[in-house]
Amino acid sequence: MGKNLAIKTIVAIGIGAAVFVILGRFASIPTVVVPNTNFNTNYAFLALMAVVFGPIAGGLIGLIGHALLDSIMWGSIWWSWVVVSALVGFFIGFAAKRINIESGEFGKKQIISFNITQAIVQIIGWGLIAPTLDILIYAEPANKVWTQGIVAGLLNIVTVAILGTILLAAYAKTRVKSGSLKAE
Amino acid sequence: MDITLQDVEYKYQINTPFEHLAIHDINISIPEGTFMALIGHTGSGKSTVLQHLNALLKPTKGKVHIGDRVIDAGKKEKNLRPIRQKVGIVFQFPEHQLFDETVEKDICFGPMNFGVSEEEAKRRARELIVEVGLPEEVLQKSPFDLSGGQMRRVAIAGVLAMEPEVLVLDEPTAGLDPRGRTEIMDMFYRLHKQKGLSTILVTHSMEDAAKYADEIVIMHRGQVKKTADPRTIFSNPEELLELGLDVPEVVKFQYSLERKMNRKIGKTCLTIDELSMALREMQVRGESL
Amino acid sequence: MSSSVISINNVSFKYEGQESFALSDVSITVKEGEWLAIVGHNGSGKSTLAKILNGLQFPQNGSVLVGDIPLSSDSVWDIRKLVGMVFQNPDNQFVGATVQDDVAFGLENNGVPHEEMLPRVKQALQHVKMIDFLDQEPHHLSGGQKQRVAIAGVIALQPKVIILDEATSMLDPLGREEVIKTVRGLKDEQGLTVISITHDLEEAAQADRIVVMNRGTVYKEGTPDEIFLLEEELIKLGLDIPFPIKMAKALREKGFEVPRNYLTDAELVNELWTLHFKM
Amino acid sequence: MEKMILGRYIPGNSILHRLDPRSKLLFVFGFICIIFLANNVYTYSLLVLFVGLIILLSNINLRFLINGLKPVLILVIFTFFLQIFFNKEGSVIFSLGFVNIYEEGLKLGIFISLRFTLLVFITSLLTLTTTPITLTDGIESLLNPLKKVRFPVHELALMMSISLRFIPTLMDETDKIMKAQMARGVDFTGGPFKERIKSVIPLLIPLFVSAFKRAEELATAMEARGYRGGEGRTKYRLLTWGFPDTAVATALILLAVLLIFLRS
Ligand SMILES: Nc1ncnc2c1ncn2[C@@H]1O[C@H](COP(=O)(O)OP(=O)(O)OP(=O)(O)O)[C@@H](O)[C@H]1O
Ligand SMILES: Nc1ncnc2c1ncn2[C@@H]1O[C@H](COP(=O)(O)OP(=O)(O)OP(=O)(O)O)[C@@H](O)[C@H]1O
Ligand SMILES: [Mg+2]
Ligand SMILES: [Mg+2]
Repeated sequence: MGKNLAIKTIVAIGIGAAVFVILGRFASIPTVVVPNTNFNTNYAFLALMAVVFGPIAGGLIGLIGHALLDSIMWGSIWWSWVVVSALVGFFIGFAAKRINIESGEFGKKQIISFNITQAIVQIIGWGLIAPTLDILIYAEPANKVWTQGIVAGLLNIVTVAILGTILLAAYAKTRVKSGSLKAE
Repeated sequence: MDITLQDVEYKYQINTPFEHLAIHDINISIPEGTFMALIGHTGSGKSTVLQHLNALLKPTKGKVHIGDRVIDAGKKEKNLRPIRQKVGIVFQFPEHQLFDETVEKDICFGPMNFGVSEEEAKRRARELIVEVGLPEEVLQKSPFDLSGGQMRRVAIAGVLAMEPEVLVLDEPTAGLDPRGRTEIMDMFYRLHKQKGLSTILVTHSMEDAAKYADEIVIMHRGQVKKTADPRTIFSNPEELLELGLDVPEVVKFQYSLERKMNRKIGKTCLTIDELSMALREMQVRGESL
Repeated sequence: MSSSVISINNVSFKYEGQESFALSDVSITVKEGEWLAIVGHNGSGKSTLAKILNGLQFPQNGSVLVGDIPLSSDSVWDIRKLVGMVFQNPDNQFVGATVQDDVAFGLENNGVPHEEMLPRVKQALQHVKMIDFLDQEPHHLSGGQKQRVAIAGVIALQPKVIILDEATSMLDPLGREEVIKTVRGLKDEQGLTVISITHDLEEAAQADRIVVMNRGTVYKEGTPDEIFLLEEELIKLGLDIPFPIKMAKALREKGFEVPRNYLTDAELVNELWTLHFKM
Repeated sequence: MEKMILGRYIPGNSILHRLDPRSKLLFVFGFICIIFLANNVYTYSLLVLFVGLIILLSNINLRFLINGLKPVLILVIFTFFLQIFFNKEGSVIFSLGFVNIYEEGLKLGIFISLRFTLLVFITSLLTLTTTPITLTDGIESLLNPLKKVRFPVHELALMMSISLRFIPTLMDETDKIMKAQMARGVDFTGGPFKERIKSVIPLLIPLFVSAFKRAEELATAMEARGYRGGEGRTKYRLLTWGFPDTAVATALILLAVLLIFLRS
């Protein structure tokens, strides 16, 4: 895979990770119901990038973005969740190969397919993998991490379902008429 | 609607190690119907002042009177929407704020946020798209399919659609080609005259400041250095050059001619016509011999 | 000033999926050591031309010769060493984390040995007067400073030609002046050839030669004196004319005798003085 | 919007600051592994002593470190009480009505909270004494052997540095877009949930468009400057492994041996 990464993809991943950090830092919508939980808009962005640039980009944006976000916000990195962000990006990108967003078509079928994918990927990621890693790496108490994982997972699924879908639909529209987003 | 800034100070990131005093002791009064230009070099605090005009920033000291509202340092303000509607801001590179599916929806976004009906908003969009110099067909296109200059016009229409009473412009023509620049500035001037819009323009172009403004405010290191009408401001080129600012080409020309002739032509001329006329008069009076 | 560094012969280019040609049948010769200004309305093909000179796009028809190397996918890396580019947006071309890292980026790409890199980075930064900012991060620099770092990044590679694609259009007047002064200095000291794409007519007036582009073709080519004789024609093309020419025109209308056009204030002032106001 | 401190690096010239990033990274990684060896009073005391010494060497104000601990403090306390209430081994040492606190529970509670705190301290020290870009260099250099299995090490490092480079730029951009939309009547801070979701769209789309455009322009600029992947590239920044770095590695091994010796 080494040499096959085009400059454009490398740059898109770098800048994508930066956007992931900024959204995570400044554009989280707190849920009123459960204190200290957020709708993380950055996962909607991650889903979009994964669909547009593919699984490798999705995985790396999740990995680098989340690791940077952690180290900027807390000074240390919570690896178990970083790994899951990477997996979520990767698998959404992987499954989205069938959506073919570049064709400009993003109708009911694609919306359903996208949302089923993201829901499955995220519930496994946040509900299963993250807690397991937490227990393994940090020796955290089990019942706590499961609840945490499932709440976070559900929130992210909802966020991606609403915002991710809107973003993808908007992106698809720009693909129909002209060749690129660039309008100079 | 009158706007007055009274002893305004603003510190970015106040009470942190990164606290930064951007402007202080600012007193500016903008009576209804004024065309005011704000000049000053990079970092002098122009944009910071602008953002006080519709309460995007609240002063850390002093008061801002906007119509009958008072934004007072330290007091919590609720419901700023009416202010935001009455004072429209066109930011630098406003095309970066476009986001909606079609040009029409994007123009309607502002007014509809302020409770205008969809129908009325669409009517305004149709009217304004022509006003900013684009064909009506553009309304149904995606804003991202337009050229940079066209996007700029759409974004401007989006601000005008809120029907503000005061229009604030932060370098609205940066990056355009000469023709685009003149067209857009002429449009703002027309609106100012026709609708009596108060207009506050931040610009690096001394030509524009001289051509359009009734009053010029010079900012320097976060303070107001001088406030006066264009002729007064530009009749002292040395002072401006000292502040790292320019003067209009005509003024510069007159200045070097005067130095060459070693005498004054009379008043400071702000347009080519004025200057050539003054020179003609001088010649007729036989001062040239 | 005689031999040519770049010659473009009958070049045509069309972007993929686009109907019209962005460039059609363009031929231009750039002489060694000259300052060539390219002007033209938005979308006239200036940036496309610049990209072709640097091998970022390949023409569908025609040929490009840099020095004596014909542009091809094999020679493109050598050509990029000879032809450096500075782009419009200062933020979107700064690659390194600090000033010195950014200047070194081009050297690293070209496999310059470490020991050689250190002096070359320092020298380049000295030339653009940014040596005191070695460890600064880009977001602490002004637009003009970032553009000067970009220029340092280009000259560190010791190119023959530097292309400025509207490199000053996002800067304030002071920043603009800094950048132009820097490039002028480099041109004089090192015999660099400069191709400057610009909307700024005052800047174009200072060039040795001007090429006016219109809808993908070369509309006219000549010295500033020749080009600004076009007056009204230029305005029709969406361009402008420099102040001294406008002033001379107004004076003529008022009945002054101004025999020819001048490109600088000083010349016109002198002329007026000698012809009309000398006592 | 506040400006954030990237990577929370605090400039300084302590021994820790001057160490090669590779030795620091290896140390942190090794420390995370061997911390799990500790399981009694002796081993934990040893660790506390060791970390205390490092903090002294770093010349970093303790306040910064404690600040770094704040976000995870709730977690630490929570873990502590969980252990206390749910671990029912050993003898009861304390009884509060119907809640009994057992010896083992208290011990484990203290140990685990301690482990947590030490981990946070050590990782914080790394980011506090190393600039993000040096850290990136270190990671690239450490991962270098992976190039043999065609893992894109250089590309990964490049992505990280582009990311770090663009965070401040994009943050300013976010601020500008938010202000522009606020001027058009968007309220980002309050309102019911549905409104808030709706309010993010006018922020997200322009941000995405801009990121996309930047990516395109940056890629073009990099290509114009002769970038063609990691092959044949030389490096401007060289890392030098010195005596102190070897000393750090030795200290870590010594610590591991001592821990194995002292653990029960
Ligand atoms: N978000 C911010 N955080 C901290 N400091 C800021 C911020 N925005 C501006 N400043 C600082 O405040 C001062 C005034 O900035 P301002 O943007 O008002 O200047 P300006 O006159 O508009 O400049 P320009 O001509 O470059 O637009 C500058 O020193 C600037 O660095
Ligand atoms: N990446 C692209 N894909 C498709 N068409 C493009 C692309 N870039 C430019 N064009 C088209 O090619 C033509 C020439 O564009 P170019 O950017 O060279 O003009 P320019 O003279 O540099 O304009 P400006 O003054 O706005 O920078 C235009 O019609 C433009 O729409
Ligand atoms: Mg400003
Ligand atoms: Mg261009």
